[in-house]
Amino acid sequence: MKARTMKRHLLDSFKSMKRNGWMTLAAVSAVTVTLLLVGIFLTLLLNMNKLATDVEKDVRVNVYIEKVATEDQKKALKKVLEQMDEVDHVELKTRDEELDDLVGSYGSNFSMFQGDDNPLYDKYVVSAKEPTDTAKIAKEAEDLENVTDVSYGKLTVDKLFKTLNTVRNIGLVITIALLLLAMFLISNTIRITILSRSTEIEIMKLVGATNGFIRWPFLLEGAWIGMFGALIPIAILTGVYLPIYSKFNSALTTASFSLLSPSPFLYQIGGVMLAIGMIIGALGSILSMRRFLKN
Amino acid sequence: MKARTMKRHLLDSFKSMKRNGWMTLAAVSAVTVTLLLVGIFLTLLLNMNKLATDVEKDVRVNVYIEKVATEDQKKALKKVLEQMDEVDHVELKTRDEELDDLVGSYGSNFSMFQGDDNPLYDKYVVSAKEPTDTAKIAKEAEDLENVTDVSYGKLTVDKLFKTLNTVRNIGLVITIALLLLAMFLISNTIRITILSRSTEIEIMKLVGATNGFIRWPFLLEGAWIGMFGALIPIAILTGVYLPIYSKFNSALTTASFSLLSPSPFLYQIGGVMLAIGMIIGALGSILSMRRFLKN
Amino acid sequence: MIEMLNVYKKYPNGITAANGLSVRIEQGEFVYVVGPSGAGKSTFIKMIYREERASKGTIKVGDFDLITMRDKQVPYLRRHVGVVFQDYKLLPRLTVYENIAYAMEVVEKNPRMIKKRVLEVLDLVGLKHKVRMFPTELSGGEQQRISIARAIVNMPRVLIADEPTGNLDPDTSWEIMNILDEINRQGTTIVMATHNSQIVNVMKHRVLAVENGRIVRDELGGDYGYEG
Amino acid sequence: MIEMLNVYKKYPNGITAANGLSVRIEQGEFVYVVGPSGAGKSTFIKMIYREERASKGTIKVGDFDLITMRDKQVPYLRRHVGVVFQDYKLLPRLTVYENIAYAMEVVEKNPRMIKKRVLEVLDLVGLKHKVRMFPTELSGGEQQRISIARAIVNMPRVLIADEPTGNLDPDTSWEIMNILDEINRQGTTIVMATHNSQIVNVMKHRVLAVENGRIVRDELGGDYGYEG
Ligand SMILES: Nc1ncnc2c1ncn2[C@@H]1O[C@H](COP(=O)(O)OP(=O)(O)OP(=O)(O)O)[C@@H](O)[C@H]1O
Ligand SMILES: Nc1ncnc2c1ncn2[C@@H]1O[C@H](COP(=O)(O)OP(=O)(O)OP(=O)(O)O)[C@@H](O)[C@H]1O
Ligand SMILES: [Mg+2]
Ligand SMILES: [Mg+2]
Repeated sequence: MKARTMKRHLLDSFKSMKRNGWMTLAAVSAVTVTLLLVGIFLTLLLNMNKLATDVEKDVRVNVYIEKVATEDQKKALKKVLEQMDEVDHVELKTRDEELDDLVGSYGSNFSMFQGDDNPLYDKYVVSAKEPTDTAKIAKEAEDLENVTDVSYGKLTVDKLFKTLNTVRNIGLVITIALLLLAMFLISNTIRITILSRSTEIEIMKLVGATNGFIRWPFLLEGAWIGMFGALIPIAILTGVYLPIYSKFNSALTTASFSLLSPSPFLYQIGGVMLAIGMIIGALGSILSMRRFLKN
Repeated sequence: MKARTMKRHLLDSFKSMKRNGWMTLAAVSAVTVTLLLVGIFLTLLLNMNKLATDVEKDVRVNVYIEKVATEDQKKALKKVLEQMDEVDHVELKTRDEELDDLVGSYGSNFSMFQGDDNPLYDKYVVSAKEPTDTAKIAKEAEDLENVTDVSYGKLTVDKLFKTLNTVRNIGLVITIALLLLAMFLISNTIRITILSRSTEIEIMKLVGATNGFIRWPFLLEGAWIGMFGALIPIAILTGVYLPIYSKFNSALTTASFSLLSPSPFLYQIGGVMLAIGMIIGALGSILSMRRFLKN
Repeated sequence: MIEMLNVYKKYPNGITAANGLSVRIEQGEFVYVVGPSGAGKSTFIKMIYREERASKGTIKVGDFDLITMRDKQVPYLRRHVGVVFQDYKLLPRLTVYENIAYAMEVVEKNPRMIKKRVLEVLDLVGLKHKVRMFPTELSGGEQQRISIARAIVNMPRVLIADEPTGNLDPDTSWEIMNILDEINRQGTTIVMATHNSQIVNVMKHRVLAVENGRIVRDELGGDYGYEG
Repeated sequence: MIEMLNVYKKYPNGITAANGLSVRIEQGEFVYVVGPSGAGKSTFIKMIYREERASKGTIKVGDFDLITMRDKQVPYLRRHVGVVFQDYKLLPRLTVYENIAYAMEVVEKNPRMIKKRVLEVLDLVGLKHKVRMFPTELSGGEQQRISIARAIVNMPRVLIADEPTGNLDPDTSWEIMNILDEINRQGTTIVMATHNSQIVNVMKHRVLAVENGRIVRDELGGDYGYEG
C-alpha cells in the first residue's frame, strides 16, 4: 500500500467518525462506561490482591523463651534465629508487654497478675522472608536451646492462606470474566454500528475497492472509538486513585500494608484500558465486516 | 387506539425483531451480558449485606458473675437478664469452659491454672434482640447484683458496626452505580439500533403515521429485547445460586449466618432484572426516537 | 384545494429552491409540473405534504394551513395526500403487501378491508404476483409501481406524484397514466412532476413549468416544451 | 469484450431473471438494452460486473472469466467497468466530490490528478457548483448525474449504465447521451439499459431487447420497439 493511501485511510477514518456523529458518540460512550467499570474493578481487585499479599507477609512465629534463660542466652538465641536462612527479622516481646495486650482485649481479669505473678513468657517474634516458610522456622526453632514452646497459629495461618488464595482466585476469575465481558460489549457495540453501514460497504465494493481498502478506515475508526472511550475512564481513575492512595497510605503508616503505588500502577492499568479499547475496537470492527466483505 | 391496532403493533414488533435478525441478536446479547453482570453483582452484594447483618446480630454482652455468688443467686440473675426487654436469650459459660477456649488459642501457658487456680469468672453470654441495644443491656447489667463486671467489646463492636456500615454503603453505591451503568448500556444499545433505522421512521411519517403509531412497535420491540436479554441471566443465576446456597448453608449449620433464601430472593432479583431489561429497553427505544419524531 | 402564495424555500445549505411560487390548484384538477433537473419541482411538491416547510409565504391544502398548523396535525394532512416519491421510499423490512397495507393500518382500517384493497391496487399496477417479496427483490420499475400503489390505496383527495414513470417502459407508463387519469376522473386532484414529454404532450392537462424555483409558464392543456 | 453463453440467473426467491442469455459484445460497441419493467435488464447488466453471479453458463469480460474467477479478483474487474446504477448508489456520508474521488482513490491515483479529473467530470455533467454538497442535498436528476460522473471518472474500458436518464429532463438527457457517445468514440464499450425510446430511436446503435430473461431481438441500429 502506498503511503498516501494510508494517509487517505487515516483522514477517512476521522471524517467518518465526525460525520457519523451520534453513532460515534453512542459507541464511544458505551466503550467509556464499559472501560470505567473494568478500570474500577481491576483497581479494586489488584489492590485487594496486594493487601492479601501484605497480610500473608505479616505472618510470624512466636518463640517462647524459658523463664530461666539469662540475658546472654537470650541474645544467643536471637542470633541463632536471625541466622536462619528463612528468617527476615526477629523482635523481642516481653511477657509484660504481652500481658498488657491481653488485659487490653480481655477486660481487667488479668490485671492481678502484673509483675512476677505474670504467668506468661517472654518471646521472640520471628518474621519469615517467605510466608510459606513459617512452618519450617517453627520446627527448627523448637529444637533450639532455651526455647520452651513455639507457636505460629498453625490453624490460623493455614486458614488465612487458604482464604487469601480463594480471594485471589475469585478475584482472578472476576477479572478475566470482566475483561471478556468488556471485550464482548465493546466489539458488540462496534458490530451494531457496522451492521448499520452495510449498504455503504456494499457500494464501496461495487466501485472497485478491495477488501483491504475498505477495511482500513473502519479498522482505524474502531481503534479511535476505543481510544476515545478509554480516555475518560483513565482520567477518572487517575483523579480518584491518587487522593485515595495518599489518604489510605498515610492512615496505614504503622502496618506493613499499602495500596499499589500509583507510579507504575496507573500507567499499567491505563495502558491495559487503552489497549483493550483500541484493540477490541479495531478487531471488533474488522470481524463485524467479514460478513459484508465475503462477496 | 383500537384493539386491533394494538394487536397490529404487537405483531409488528415481533416481525420487526425477526427481520432485523443480526441487529436484534446483537442488542439482545448486549442486554444479556449487562444483566448477567448486574445479576451476579447484585447477588454478591445482597448476600454480603445479609452476612453483615448476621454478623451484627451475633454481637453479645458478657456479664461476669462474682465468684461468691451462689447457684440460686446465679439463677436469679439469669432471670432478671432474660426479662429485660432488649434481651433475646441468655447462656451460661463457666470459667472452666472459658479457660479451655483460652488455652486453645493461647498455647499451653494457662493450663497450670486448671481447677481452683483458674483466675477467670463464670459469665452469662447475653444476646440482644437488636444489635444496637448491646450498649444499653450492658449498662443495665452492670448495676445488677452479683455482677462483677460487664464487657461487650465496646471498641470491637463499634468498629465492627462501622466497618459493616462502610461495607454496606460501598455495596449500595456499587449497586446503584451498576444499575445506572446497566441502564445506560442497555438504552445506548437500543439507541444505536434505532439510529440505524431513522430512514424507516422517516418513511412512516411520510405516509401519514402519527408519532404514537410509529412509537408503539418500537417501544414493544425495545421491551422484548430487554425481556429476552433478561432470560438467560435469570436462568444462569438460578442454576448457579441454588447449588451454592445449599452447599454454603450446610457448611454453616452451626453459625447464625446464612445466605439469602432462594425462594423470595431469586424471584426478587429475577423480577428486578426483567424489569430493568424491559423498562429500560422500552424507554431507551422511545427516548432515542424523539429526535426523529420531532418533525 | 391547493393554494400557494409567494412561497420561498431556502435549504440550510443556502440553496433557494422555491423563489416566490404562487399558484392555485382546484379540487379535481390534473397538473403536470415540468422543468429541468434541479429546477425545484420536487421541492414544490414536497411542500404540499410538508416534507419540506416553506421559509416564507402561505400554503393551504384543503382545510389545512401548512404554515400555521401544528406538527401534531401533519399526519392527518398526509392522510389526505397520497404521494409517489421520486425515490420510492419503500420500507425495506416490509414485504410489498405490508408496505401498501401500512398506509391503511395507519388510518386504522379494518384488516379484512385492508386485505381486499391492497390486492386490488396491486392488481391495478400489475404486481399481484409479487405480494410476498421485499423491495430489494424488485426491479426499479416494480418498486416504482409499488410506490404508486401505496399512494392510491387510501383513495386520497390529492395525489402527488414525483416522476412516477421515471423507471418505467413506455407501455407500463401508459398503463399507469391511465390509472391516474381514471382516479382523476373520480375527483382526485393530481399534481405530477415529470420529465416524460410524450405523456405531457399526448395526455393533455394543465402544465406548470418551473425553472430556478420560479413558475415560468402555467398553461391549461400545454406542451412539455423542453424538447431538445 | 463481453461474452455470455447460455447464462441463467435464478434469484434465491425462485425468480428466474436470466433464462439462457447468449450474446457477444465487441470492444468499442454501443449497445442499448431495452425491454419492459422486470424483464431482466438490470440482472443482465449486474452480471457483467458481477454484482450478481450467474447460476449457470459462461460469462467473460475482457480477460476475466466471471464464473471461475476468485472473489479476490472482483475489485480488479470492477476497475475496468464503470457503472451507472439505476438507484445511483452514492455514499451518503461523502460529499459529491468525495464520492467521485473515491473511485479514483481505490486505484491509488495521486491526489493532484484526482482533484483535476474529478472537477473535470463534474463540469462535464454540469454540477461543478455542487462539489461540496452531500447526496441528500441533491435533486434526483443531480444524483443521477453524479453517478454518471463517477462511472466515467476512471475512463473505464467498459461503461455500464442502467437507466442513466431515468430522472433527467430531455435536454439534460441529450447532453448526457452526447457525453456517452463521445466516450464511446474514444473506444469505450457501452452497455446501456434504457426506457427512453426517443434516445434509442434517434441515436442509433445496436439494440438488445430483453423479455422474461431472454434476448428476443438483437438488431444493429434498431428501434426501441415498445411504443404504446
Ligand atoms: N434537502 C436538500 N438540501 C439542500 N438542497 C437541496 C435539498 N433538496 C434539493 N436541494 C436543492 O434544491 C434544488 C431543487 O431541487 P429539487 O429536488 O426540487 O429539483 P427537481 O426539480 O426535483 O429536480 P429533478 O428533476 O432532478 O428531480 C437543487 O439545486 C437541489 O440541489
Ligand atoms: N435481488 C433480487 N432478488 C430476487 N428477485 C429479484 C432481484 N432483483 C430482481 N429480481 C427480480 O428479477 C426480475 C428482473 O429484474 P430486473 O431488475 O433485472 O428487471 P429490469 O428489466 O431491470 O426492470 P426495470 O426496468 O423495472 O428496472 C424481476 O421480476 C425482479 O422482481
Ligand atoms: Mg425531483
Ligand atoms: Mg432495472
